[in-house]
Amino acid sequence: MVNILENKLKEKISSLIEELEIIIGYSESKAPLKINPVFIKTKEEIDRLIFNNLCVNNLATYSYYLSADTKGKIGIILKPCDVKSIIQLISEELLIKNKIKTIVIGCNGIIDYKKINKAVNYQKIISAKLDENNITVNTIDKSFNFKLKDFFAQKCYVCNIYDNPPYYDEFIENDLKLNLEKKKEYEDIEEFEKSGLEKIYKFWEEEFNNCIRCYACRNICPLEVCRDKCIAQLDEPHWQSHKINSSEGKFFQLIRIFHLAGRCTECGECERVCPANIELLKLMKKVNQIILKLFDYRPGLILDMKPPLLTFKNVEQNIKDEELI
Amino acid sequence: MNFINEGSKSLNVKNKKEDVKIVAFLCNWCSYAGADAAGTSRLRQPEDIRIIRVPCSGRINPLFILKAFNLGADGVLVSGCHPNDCHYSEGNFYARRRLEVIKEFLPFIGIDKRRFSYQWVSASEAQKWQKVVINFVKIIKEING
Amino acid sequence: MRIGIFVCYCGSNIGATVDVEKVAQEVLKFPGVVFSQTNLYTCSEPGQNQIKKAIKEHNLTRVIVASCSPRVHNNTFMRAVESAGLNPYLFEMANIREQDSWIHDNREKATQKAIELIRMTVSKVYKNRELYPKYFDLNKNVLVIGGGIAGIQAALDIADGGKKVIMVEKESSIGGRMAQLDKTFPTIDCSACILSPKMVDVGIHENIELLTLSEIVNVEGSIGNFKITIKKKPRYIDLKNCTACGECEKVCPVSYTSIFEAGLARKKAISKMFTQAVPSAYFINNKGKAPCRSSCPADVPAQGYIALIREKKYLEALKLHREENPFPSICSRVCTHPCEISCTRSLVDESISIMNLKRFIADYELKLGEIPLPEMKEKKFKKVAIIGSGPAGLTASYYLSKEGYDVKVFEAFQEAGGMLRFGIPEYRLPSKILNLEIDLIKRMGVEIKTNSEIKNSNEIWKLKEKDGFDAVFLATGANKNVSIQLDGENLRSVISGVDFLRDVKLLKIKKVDGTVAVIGGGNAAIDSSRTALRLGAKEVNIFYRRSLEEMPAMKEEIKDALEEGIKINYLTAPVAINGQDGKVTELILIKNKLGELDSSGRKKPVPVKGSEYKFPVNLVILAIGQEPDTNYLTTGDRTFEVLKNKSIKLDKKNILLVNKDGIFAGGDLVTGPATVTDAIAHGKLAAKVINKYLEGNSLDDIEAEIIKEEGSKIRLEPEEVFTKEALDSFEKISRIFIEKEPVNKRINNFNEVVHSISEERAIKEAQRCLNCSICSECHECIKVCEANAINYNQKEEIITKEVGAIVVATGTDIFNTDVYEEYGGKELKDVISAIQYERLMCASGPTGGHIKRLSDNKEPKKIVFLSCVGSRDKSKGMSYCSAACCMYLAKQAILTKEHIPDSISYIFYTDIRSPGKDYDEFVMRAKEYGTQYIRGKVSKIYKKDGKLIVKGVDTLISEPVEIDADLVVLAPAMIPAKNSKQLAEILNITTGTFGFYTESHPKLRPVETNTSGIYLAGACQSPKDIPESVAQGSATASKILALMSKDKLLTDPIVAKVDQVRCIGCNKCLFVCPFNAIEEVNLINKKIVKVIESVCKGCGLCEATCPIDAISLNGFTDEMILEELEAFSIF
Amino acid sequence: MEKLIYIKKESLKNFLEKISKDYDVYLPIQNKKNGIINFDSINILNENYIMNLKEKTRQSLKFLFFPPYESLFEFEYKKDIKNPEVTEIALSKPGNSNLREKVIFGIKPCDVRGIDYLDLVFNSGNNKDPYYLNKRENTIIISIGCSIVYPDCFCTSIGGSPFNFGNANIGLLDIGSDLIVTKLDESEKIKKFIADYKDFFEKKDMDDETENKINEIVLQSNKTCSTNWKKINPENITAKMESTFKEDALWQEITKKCISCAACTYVCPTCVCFNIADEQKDKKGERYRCWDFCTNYYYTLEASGHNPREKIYQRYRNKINCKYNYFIKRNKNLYCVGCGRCIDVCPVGMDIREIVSSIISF
Repeated sequence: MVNILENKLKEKISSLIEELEIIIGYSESKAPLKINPVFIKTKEEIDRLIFNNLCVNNLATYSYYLSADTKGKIGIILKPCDVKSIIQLISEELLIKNKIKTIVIGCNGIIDYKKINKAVNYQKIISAKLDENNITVNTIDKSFNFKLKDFFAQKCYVCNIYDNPPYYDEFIENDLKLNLEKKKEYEDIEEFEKSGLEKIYKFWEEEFNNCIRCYACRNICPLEVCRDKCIAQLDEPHWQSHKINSSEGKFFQLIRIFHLAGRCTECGECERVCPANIELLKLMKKVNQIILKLFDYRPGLILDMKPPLLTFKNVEQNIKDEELI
Repeated sequence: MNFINEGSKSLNVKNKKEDVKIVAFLCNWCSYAGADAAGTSRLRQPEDIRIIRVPCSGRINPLFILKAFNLGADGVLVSGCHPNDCHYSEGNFYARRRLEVIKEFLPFIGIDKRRFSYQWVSASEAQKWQKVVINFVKIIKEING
Repeated sequence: MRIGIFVCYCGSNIGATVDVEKVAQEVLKFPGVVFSQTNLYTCSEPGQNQIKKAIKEHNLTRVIVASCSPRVHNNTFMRAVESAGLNPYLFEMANIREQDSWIHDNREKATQKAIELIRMTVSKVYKNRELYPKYFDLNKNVLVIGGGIAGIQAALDIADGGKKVIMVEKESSIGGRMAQLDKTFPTIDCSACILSPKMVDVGIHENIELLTLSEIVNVEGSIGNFKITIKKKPRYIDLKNCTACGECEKVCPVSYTSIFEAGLARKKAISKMFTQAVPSAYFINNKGKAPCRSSCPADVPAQGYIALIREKKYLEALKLHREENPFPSICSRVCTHPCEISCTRSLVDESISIMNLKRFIADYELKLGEIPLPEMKEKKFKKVAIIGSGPAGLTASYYLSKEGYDVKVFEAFQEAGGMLRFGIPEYRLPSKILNLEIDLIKRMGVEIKTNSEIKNSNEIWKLKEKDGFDAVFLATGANKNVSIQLDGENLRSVISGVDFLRDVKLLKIKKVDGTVAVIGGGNAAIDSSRTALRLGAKEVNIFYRRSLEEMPAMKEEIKDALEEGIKINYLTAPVAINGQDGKVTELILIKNKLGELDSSGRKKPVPVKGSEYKFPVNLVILAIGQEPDTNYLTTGDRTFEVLKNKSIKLDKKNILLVNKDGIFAGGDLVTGPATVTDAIAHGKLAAKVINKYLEGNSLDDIEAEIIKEEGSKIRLEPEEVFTKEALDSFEKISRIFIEKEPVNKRINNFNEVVHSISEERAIKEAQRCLNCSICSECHECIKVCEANAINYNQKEEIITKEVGAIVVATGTDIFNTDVYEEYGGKELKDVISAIQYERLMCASGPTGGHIKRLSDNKEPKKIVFLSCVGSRDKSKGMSYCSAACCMYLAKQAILTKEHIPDSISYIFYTDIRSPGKDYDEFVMRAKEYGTQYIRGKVSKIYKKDGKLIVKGVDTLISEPVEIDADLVVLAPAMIPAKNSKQLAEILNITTGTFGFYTESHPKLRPVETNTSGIYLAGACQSPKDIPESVAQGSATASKILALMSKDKLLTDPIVAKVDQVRCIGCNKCLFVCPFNAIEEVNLINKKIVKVIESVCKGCGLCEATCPIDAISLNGFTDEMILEELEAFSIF
Repeated sequence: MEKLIYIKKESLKNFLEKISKDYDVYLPIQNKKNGIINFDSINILNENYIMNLKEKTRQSLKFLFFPPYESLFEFEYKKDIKNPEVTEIALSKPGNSNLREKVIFGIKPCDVRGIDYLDLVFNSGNNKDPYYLNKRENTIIISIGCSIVYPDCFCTSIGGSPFNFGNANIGLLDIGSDLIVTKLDESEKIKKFIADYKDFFEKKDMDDETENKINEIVLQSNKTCSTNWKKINPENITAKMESTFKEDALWQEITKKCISCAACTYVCPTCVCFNIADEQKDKKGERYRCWDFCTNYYYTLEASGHNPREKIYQRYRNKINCKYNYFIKRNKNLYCVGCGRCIDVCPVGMDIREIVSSIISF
């Protein structure tokens, strides 16, 4: 089944490659459970392309910088959820619509390899094999067999665009559909909030103890086009210290959060790449939940709509002034 | 993992427990003028608030509020012109959105949202400003216990 | 860094609560502070001198004064610092009075707070940088928007000050509200008398350029350098030539309700707004092309000739018709009349019977004898060949001949007329009529060569190259039958509709026997059926594959055919034609049902299986369609390309050009089978284009001109002409009945079926016209205008102007009191608005200054005035006071007494507001005149025995009041002008809660807006009376003259600035900037932004938005605020 | 017959507990919550923090001796208000906090090699970094050879091996039941250490079985590791790096997917770039140093706004050259220990072996 989809993809790319200067896609990786982003320019390279449940990377990450460096049109292979990043970039005029060709593939869910890591008690996985419904992973001395449906990324359980992307230039339908028991959006956030202020404060303090400020979260984000000019590393103005510790790590995330408020499409890349396994997406989701509640806005769905914090209404239905008198 | 960080201890040492530190960002045209008017009318207020004058509530980067908390503020107060009355016509509309998002977000990082408040105080509302200050300081002191 | 700190005692204001000396000592401990001092009054002269002295003696590089609020003395100290040679932006203030000593009692804590406040200021001042203002040039022209009294006053004052003023007024005259008034309070002097000299001054002032009928569509730039785009609507009158003699007005057949007269009078489509109008010139109110005209392919001004019929100017009407279409007689009989279909009247009751009105004038002329020749231009000695004498060819020949060309028409048949002659039966278009109109063309000098078919392309080229024709127009129509692709199609007694009708005309067929079957649903099918019937057919059956709804034939024709006994079989199609001995015997038919829509937008017929049946028949007429016969184009040596649908391929569609060598084509040859009027339209267009071509214009230019002309037409849609309320208000009158020849008398001969209508009925029908576009373009005015001032060719213009400042003086509108149903709404005619009453009193008003009731023209004796209708009433209107009502009601009461000495006036008021010079005395005078002031609101007005019963409560004595009045005058609220919001958006100025423009400061900057360079005058800012408006006009003028007295403008350095290296061009600042002060620029192939310093107001929203701090606000940078925060956090 | 010194696996726990009485003991400890293994104090062991000797730690040993952030000194402005023109600055160095000797147990040979390289940077010739040395000195390093080699290991390719204990004080080999001591420092300190805990260092004669076992493990590990990548010759690679330096297209191609984060740098045992900053609040301030990374845009950003390494490929080229060129020229060694952490941690699948291979084959 997977091959049919990959063939469709390769066929589509062959028909497009002439008009595109470069195409970003997925290719095999030596590392188990992972894939490699690949940049192809010629017909010969098309065979390197793959698409399967491990294609977790959001390739939209490369769109902004690559479009600045290329003259021609860029093709990007995207999952329906990744397209949201492209929409967001276009809506903020950071990408020019006709410089990007979005080649969207219907998705039947992607594997969160951190979940698998946990399921094998964080033993190092040395090989893995994927089929339609199951995944077999081998550690140095054990073999595990898991049902895929338990290991999809969190976003897959609330996804409703897996076979109808909000925007695309080319759409390749996937015969396999995402077939998951849907979860309530922001369920995890609400659950977390119940633990109370003190516990929450402690939780983040501990999480950010692990932060080494490698900035992978920032640099992988498709929307953080400001990564090279980040204020977190600036001396003047001195928004934060260069120190590597919990409180600075946390403040760095707060900077990210408010630069992404109303923009983050919850692709989850920041959390995926964090070498310290910090639950970064939680913070992003909370802000998005607030944005949704206050402004009835979901980032990455409408091409010509500015993020809510870059606009306003004279009368805000959902904001009540606080009475202090 | 921070076992080996031997950095200097925090420079922030509070004098007494009952002292609270509150920073207030006030827009120049309405609220700062309102606070001035409260002064002119000799409206007594607690001593705990330090005002930073900004041209407009729209000038306030939401990160200032987080930064203030990070620096150990017990409370942060923002005040600007009433909606529709902004000296720059739109600044406070943007501010309202951003500040509301911050307010809603604070509990998620373990900060009591009552520690942050934004208010609309016009140049003529000296008494409102006084009440805002008194009540805000009271709330912060309550939270601090 | 060397910081000096001056701590002020402010007498005891600070010193009483704060230990000033201790503060001055403590602050010395801060790094960088090298000097501190206390002063009793730092702001005093000695205090300031101390600062200057210390700067010099201690070589200070930063100065802090800890004293009162920076809102009080910041500028004072900045000046002092500057005079000591230090950049004033290296100065900061710490507010230890308003925010410390005045609000605290605890000396210890207040002192500590003072120290901390200064510490925060010290940390900020570390980051202060030297700032310098910038200079830029300013344009000394001024735009004044609105020509009311405020705008007039501002414009005159500015113009007198020597600056150029461009005044833009949306109406045809300046004057505004004040021009509508009779007298003004409190002096009771005539409004027009004091206003018109000022208006005239505007008109003749050398520094004022007046643009009437104009509106602002765009404003770019900023103070000193605005770029204005103005849309100027056409007046259709040359201002230079018009002498305002008024002759045109007399002949104008159209009138409309005057807004200036508050709906109390009607004015002509060509008229002056009011007697003293400036510019003193007439104005044609032409809203565009009425629906009847815009739907006519030939652009015939139906509203125009209908208006002339109303005026009994029948021959003028025909002349007008022939300007666009030379065949009124023919068209009044055969046109498919889209004009009637789109007629706005159909939204009221039934459409105007336009075609029969046309028939009336055409027949009227025929009765008088031969058709008069049109005015012919001088011979141009250029030849045009026209191939085909159908409607397109004949029309082209008419207009080309009129232009002075030698036209020769080549016709293949023995008689001219094309489809008009051979395709339309005699009973619809008698040959006599056709001949008369063709005759006219011949009399004009057009040579029609019959029996001369052009057989191939060589012959066309020969005309052009050998026979000396300068242009060739191909108009050979579409007269070839389309095959139905059925077996038996070639049988005898199977004939096409086109051939049948032509053969009947040529008398080749004189009789039809037996049963006739006609296949098709178009006009040709109906025509063939009715002709067959008239030739003796026993039974005629039409078979049509769709239903009645889809049938393309005209509905009247179908009706007539059915009346005559013709059977129409819907949803039936032939599958075969059977014959015997080469002669048709029967049709095999199949039933259809309708399926989905096909490409033509009609439902597709789908055969029902097994529904076939036989139908015995003697003659089958196939009327299923025609196509152009293009054989002659595709044969020969230099052939012409033909498209798939058999129409000729055009090089330039818009100008009917086939070939750059002067060959054009039009009519059905281009469009495929279409209506007569379509062909006429093409003929007319061809004539126009060929004329331009032969005048030597390039084809590209011609095309551009035609496209532009087409695009500039304002086409009115029936639905947009009138509001629903207006449509409801028209009286319903049904359309005239058209007499026809009775069925039994017509089915055996070819007499014309439809009868002409009488003059009396024609006029009555013409009076039903609603004059959708107001001016009907009947051109009567042109005829009488001796000054040659009328110019229908004027087009809407887009004008751009550059100015340095803008005055907005757009005035107010009047609240619609209809929401007060208790006051009768629209029902009670004698409840009028104050502005209507003003017009009634005015000597130049609709009643000549006699106050009359609108219902019965009687002079009212008891008049009740209601103030605050819509003002000070949150529930139904506005909460604010409209400011002028109390005074003008007093004025109207006084004037009423003067007009009608035995009258009595009552004024219901909320509060009497008369706070102006001589105002209260004026109210007293009204009272002396016997005016009864009643404090209270009126709850109901209703009609009883010819009187208006006004019920209210006198709240002073708490008793109900009931007055039986003759007339009630309402004082409605003044509300923002209708388009003030849009203008605010264009100008980027703000409006307040109610929509009035917001001034910069309610007391101190009353005529400035928050957008520098844009000023306000008059009631657009808030309701106000004339004296206040004039005062504001002058105030604005003085502000602008002050601005203009500078050669360069200075910017406040507290503006945003962009770090060009850091900026990544994400444009987020640009999205949020409330002043459009940020623009995109390219810097070495990098897209970044730039701040327009003259526009930036320094709000800092951009800096709060920039994710990377690449933009920062001077004086309030993130760096400074973060430093202050850091300082704050030290405990 | 050779004498074999070994520690019984079952007594390992006791051994560690025992030495923690006299030393500060650091072990690879796995946080069960997020799975991350790092060197941490033995004192934090509990049900959530467990010792894990199998896999590599996320952070290398660098983390202990050259922490991400460390204070260098504190300062304070002092002014006499009678003479405000004069400001004195008082400095105070942070106290020497770790007087106790340390034992670091369970280090992989590649990390030992990493420490060797750090010593070359922070403790060679005149370049003695007191902050580093303060932590580095008085440390006993007990390394365990790699009986398990993972797919991202490649120490054999760059001159190391799974059992090359370098400058470790004690080298152990895990044969399942026991930890065989295969390397023992000659120093007095170690002699004393062995003597102090002689109860745990059991001795026996080498038998064939054990010898075979050892040989088999060593052979197997070496074999596995050497299949992970080819051998790199330090001299050849330097020349190759020089010759490809200006091939911008090549570098652009191989770094296209790099997002220029610091993940690889910060987990690298050898990367030592740091940044020094002053932070001042009112009168008091601090000078500290913290890690920096050369793939960072700010790394070479000049005050003018110009950046000589503006693009990612330029920065990444520097990173590779640093490890496979510049360091070799100074110290004859590749500046890479083949631990493969950078491969494991890279969010976009950059593999230093592939990068270097494509340069070699260019």
